[in-house]
Amino acid sequence: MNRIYFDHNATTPVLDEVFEAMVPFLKEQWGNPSSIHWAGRGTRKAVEDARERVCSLLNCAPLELIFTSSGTEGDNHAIKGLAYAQKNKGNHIITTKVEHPAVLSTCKHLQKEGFEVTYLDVDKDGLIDLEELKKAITPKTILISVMYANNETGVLFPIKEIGQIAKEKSVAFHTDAVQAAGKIKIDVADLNVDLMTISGHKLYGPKGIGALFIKRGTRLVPIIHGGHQERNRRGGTENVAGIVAMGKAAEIAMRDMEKETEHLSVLKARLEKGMAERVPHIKVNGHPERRLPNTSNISFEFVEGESLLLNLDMKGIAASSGSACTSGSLEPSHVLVSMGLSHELSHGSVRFSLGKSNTVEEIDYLLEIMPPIVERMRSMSPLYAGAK
Amino acid sequence: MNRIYFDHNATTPVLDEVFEAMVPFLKEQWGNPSSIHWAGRGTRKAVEDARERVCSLLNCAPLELIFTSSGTEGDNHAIKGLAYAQKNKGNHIITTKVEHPAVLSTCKHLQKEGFEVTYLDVDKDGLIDLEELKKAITPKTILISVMYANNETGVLFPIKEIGQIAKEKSVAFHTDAVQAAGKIKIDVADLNVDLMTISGHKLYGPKGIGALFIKRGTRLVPIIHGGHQERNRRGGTENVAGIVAMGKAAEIAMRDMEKETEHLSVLKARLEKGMAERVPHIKVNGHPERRLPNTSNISFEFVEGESLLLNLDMKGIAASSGSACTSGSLEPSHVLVSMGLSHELSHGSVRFSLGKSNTVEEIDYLLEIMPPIVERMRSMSPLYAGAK
Amino acid sequence: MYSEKVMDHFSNPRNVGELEKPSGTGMVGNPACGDIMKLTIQVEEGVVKDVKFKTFGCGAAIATSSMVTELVKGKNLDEAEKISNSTVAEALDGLPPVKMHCSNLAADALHAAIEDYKKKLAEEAAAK
Amino acid sequence: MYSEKVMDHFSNPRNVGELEKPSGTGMVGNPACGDIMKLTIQVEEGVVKDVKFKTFGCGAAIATSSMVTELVKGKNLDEAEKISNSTVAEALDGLPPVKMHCSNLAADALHAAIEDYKKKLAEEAAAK
Ligand SMILES: Cc1ncc(COP(=O)(O)O)c(C=O)c1O
Ligand SMILES: Cc1ncc(COP(=O)(O)O)c(C=O)c1O
Repeated sequence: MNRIYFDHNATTPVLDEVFEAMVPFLKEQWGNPSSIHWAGRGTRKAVEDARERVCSLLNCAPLELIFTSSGTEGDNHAIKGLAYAQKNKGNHIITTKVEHPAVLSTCKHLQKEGFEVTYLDVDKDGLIDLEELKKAITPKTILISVMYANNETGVLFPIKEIGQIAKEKSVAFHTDAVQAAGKIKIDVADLNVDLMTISGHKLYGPKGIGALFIKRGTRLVPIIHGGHQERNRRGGTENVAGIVAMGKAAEIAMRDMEKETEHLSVLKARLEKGMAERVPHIKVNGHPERRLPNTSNISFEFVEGESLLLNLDMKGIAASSGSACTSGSLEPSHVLVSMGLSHELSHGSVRFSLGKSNTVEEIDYLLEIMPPIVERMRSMSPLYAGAK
Repeated sequence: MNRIYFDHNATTPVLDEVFEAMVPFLKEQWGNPSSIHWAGRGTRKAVEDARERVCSLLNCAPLELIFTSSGTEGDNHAIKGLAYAQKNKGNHIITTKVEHPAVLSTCKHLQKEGFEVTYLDVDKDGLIDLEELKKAITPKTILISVMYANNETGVLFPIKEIGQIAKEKSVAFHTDAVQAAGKIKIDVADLNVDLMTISGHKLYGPKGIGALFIKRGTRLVPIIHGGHQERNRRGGTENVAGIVAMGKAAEIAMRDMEKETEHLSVLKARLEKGMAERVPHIKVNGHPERRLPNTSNISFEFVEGESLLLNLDMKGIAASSGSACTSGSLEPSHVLVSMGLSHELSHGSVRFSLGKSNTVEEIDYLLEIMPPIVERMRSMSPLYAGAK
Repeated sequence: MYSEKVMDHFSNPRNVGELEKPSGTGMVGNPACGDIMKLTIQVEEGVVKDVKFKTFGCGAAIATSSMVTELVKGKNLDEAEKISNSTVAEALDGLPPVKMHCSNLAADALHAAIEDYKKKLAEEAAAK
Repeated sequence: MYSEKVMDHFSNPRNVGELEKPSGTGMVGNPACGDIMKLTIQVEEGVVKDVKFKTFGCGAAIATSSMVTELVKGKNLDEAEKISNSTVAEALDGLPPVKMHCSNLAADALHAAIEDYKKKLAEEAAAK
């Protein structure tokens, strides 16, 4: 069976070039970067070279970037680290209702510790109201955390405008750019962002590596205390192979970005147009334009998402319903519910997230098999009868 | 030039078998273990298989083990997680003066937050006094954290006895077993340990992966909040390749342990005996028997450790002075100073930590080149003149 | 994630549909949970002669619905009432832990349908 | 970590030893820091004619000691006093940041030796 992968927002394959780049650091160059002897010297250099590559992707200075073990760790480090560092200044944090669990769970944890958190609503397009954001800021506000691109819908938030507001009010601004990095151009120098989280396995690097941009002068309380690594900002022997891989992945993302954006946009348009033509009663979720080039979140009325996914999987197609990280849960997507979708529509959504290797043929295959699958599942649905 | 690696406590090479085991999870099986489609199913199974392997090494149940990104993260998670979870019960933690920075920095951080920490002294052999430990326990004591094996000297702590004391007093017990795991037999079921940290790159796995044993019923506040991974105990997409590698490394460590212990003990005895015969004014640090089979920490009077290391490095020999993690620092080893060594002797120490691939010939080469190096450096030392 | 039996019932569900003139109808679940099941039964002389289901829900929901229709067909009402959600889950060689609750309500739907049938019987008897 | 120049001076240190009858002796550093330097100088007609060092310390400590002896040889005292720790570090193409402090005190040792020489001169003059 042909295997087609439309779940790049869950994770991406490791590119061959990336794999090749990391192999030497698993085979011959396995030294500890902190060692002063021959075994350590090469790996220290490799780590710093990789750091420069990732910095190029974000346009920041090497001193402003630390490596983490995941996007989730980065989000925790940024949010808790800032909250603890500034707790004497205030205890109020502003975020949105549609953040990734890495941000939401962290904020919920901080609430237990006495921090107050405002979760901004989103409109039907999945966007926040900047006036509401402004109104939410109080003298006690120390941090705004708004994601760059939503993982479920691909909706892009106005990061530059939010940064401007944060700057005017002298509030620190963190953005979870895990889904944006590598997919669209990011320039922290232009954005008034103080903290930005990214993750390796969403940009064709391996799992278990991420990075956090920490603008010069931003003080964070570390969440992993230990040795002097990462200039005392994160203890622990560096994941050298992972870091090198992330550097390579960042370099490739930069190199191929324009071409990829074009490629993905064409595929996505074909998918959405084709689906609308072939399957009645569907709804593409999220703002029509302000979305990542690769993400299509579609609700299929009257049917439940997981059963669609199982049907797709039986035909070799990998997609997801809600975020991969919550797919073990039965809750409807908090993102779609926040956008005002009914529970049925939220449960009936499928996220197609495209990537480098996807082709027009694959999209066409999906468009061919989807109508009968949806039709069959609808014929089994007690909700459908009434609608016909 | 022949390269000889005597720095296995800093990090170990990745074994070929381990590398081979992880390759598929970087090349074909890169799916997210949380995904329900074809791409995710295999990786979920691989993660759980690896977990069982690591559990076999420690003799615990799969539910009792989570994967982390390093030994340092594990130490932070165990200590902060327990402290925060039990802060209503008490605010007192007991540890030792000779812990790794991962434990010491974490404890120092907790002191800033209002926890009280007792740092137990060690004697000249590097061991704590169990009576002192007992006396240090108060009704406010919630955690004892004592390392299994010291990274600098290899000194082995009486974990079973400490666990017994902790159990009698109903205090949680954490042990940093990063240097012990894979080198000596560990059986948590026999030890009364509640929390145990281990790290992949110290047992011939890659950097960036570790594990934490959490005894059934021990509640910790997570340090990385996020998705439902690791049963809500640690968020973040799993480092699948790293986890698989750690599983393989654990399996090999179990398989080869007896043979390795024998091999290393022979080499270590040869090294220490030969060095004593050839170089005057030296001192082997740490308890004569209660030490890891692979670690020899030797002070060379009148000379400074780093300059010895540089000389060894020029001959292709990698060793270290103090711990690799603090080698960027100019402080004398806190471990040796705590054992009562003078500053000169602490600065003049070299740690030879042996491993699988080391040979008798390599030891003999070291024994051949060391005397002239030490002699030359002593001839340059203003401290030596008086001693002759 | 799912057993082979679950996948079999999911891909080839038995007794899909709705009886035209059912003796009883059971509808359980709610959209928030993501599962809604509608079961219609045909009872003759105290025996479940026919049964059909319609389900909005995940793989587990559909498979349990299908399985319960197989289990109940031909059983008398006493036996039918003894079928529980765990009977169904067991017949499917188990369900993932996360699916044990919300999506495992096919037996509830069956019991609701039987109740409905009994209520109708009682009403008919009262009307006579 | 270290520049080639540092490694050169470390592996082939210049002017190691102790002058038998030095005009001045400087000893700086302390064991806690891990660096102790002893510099002996021979001054003739206001010029540093000879100089030797002994150092207990890391690579940087030994290389800076060696470098300062090279820099100072043949210089008059005025010039010698102008040699600073950063002059030495620069002459070695720089030192790792962590080594800039503790291990970079060769110029201090030199200044201590010159001071010692001047003190002796003054004492001799006073004794006359
Ligand atoms: C005793 C001990 N604990 C903790 C650590 C930290 O482990 P990692 O390097 O995996 O963070 C080390 C290694 O440096 C160690 O030797
Ligand atoms: C928006 C967003 N933030 C954070 C994360 C967490 O990243 P990681 O899986 O590397 O922990 C993800 C991915 O799951 C994500 O999509």
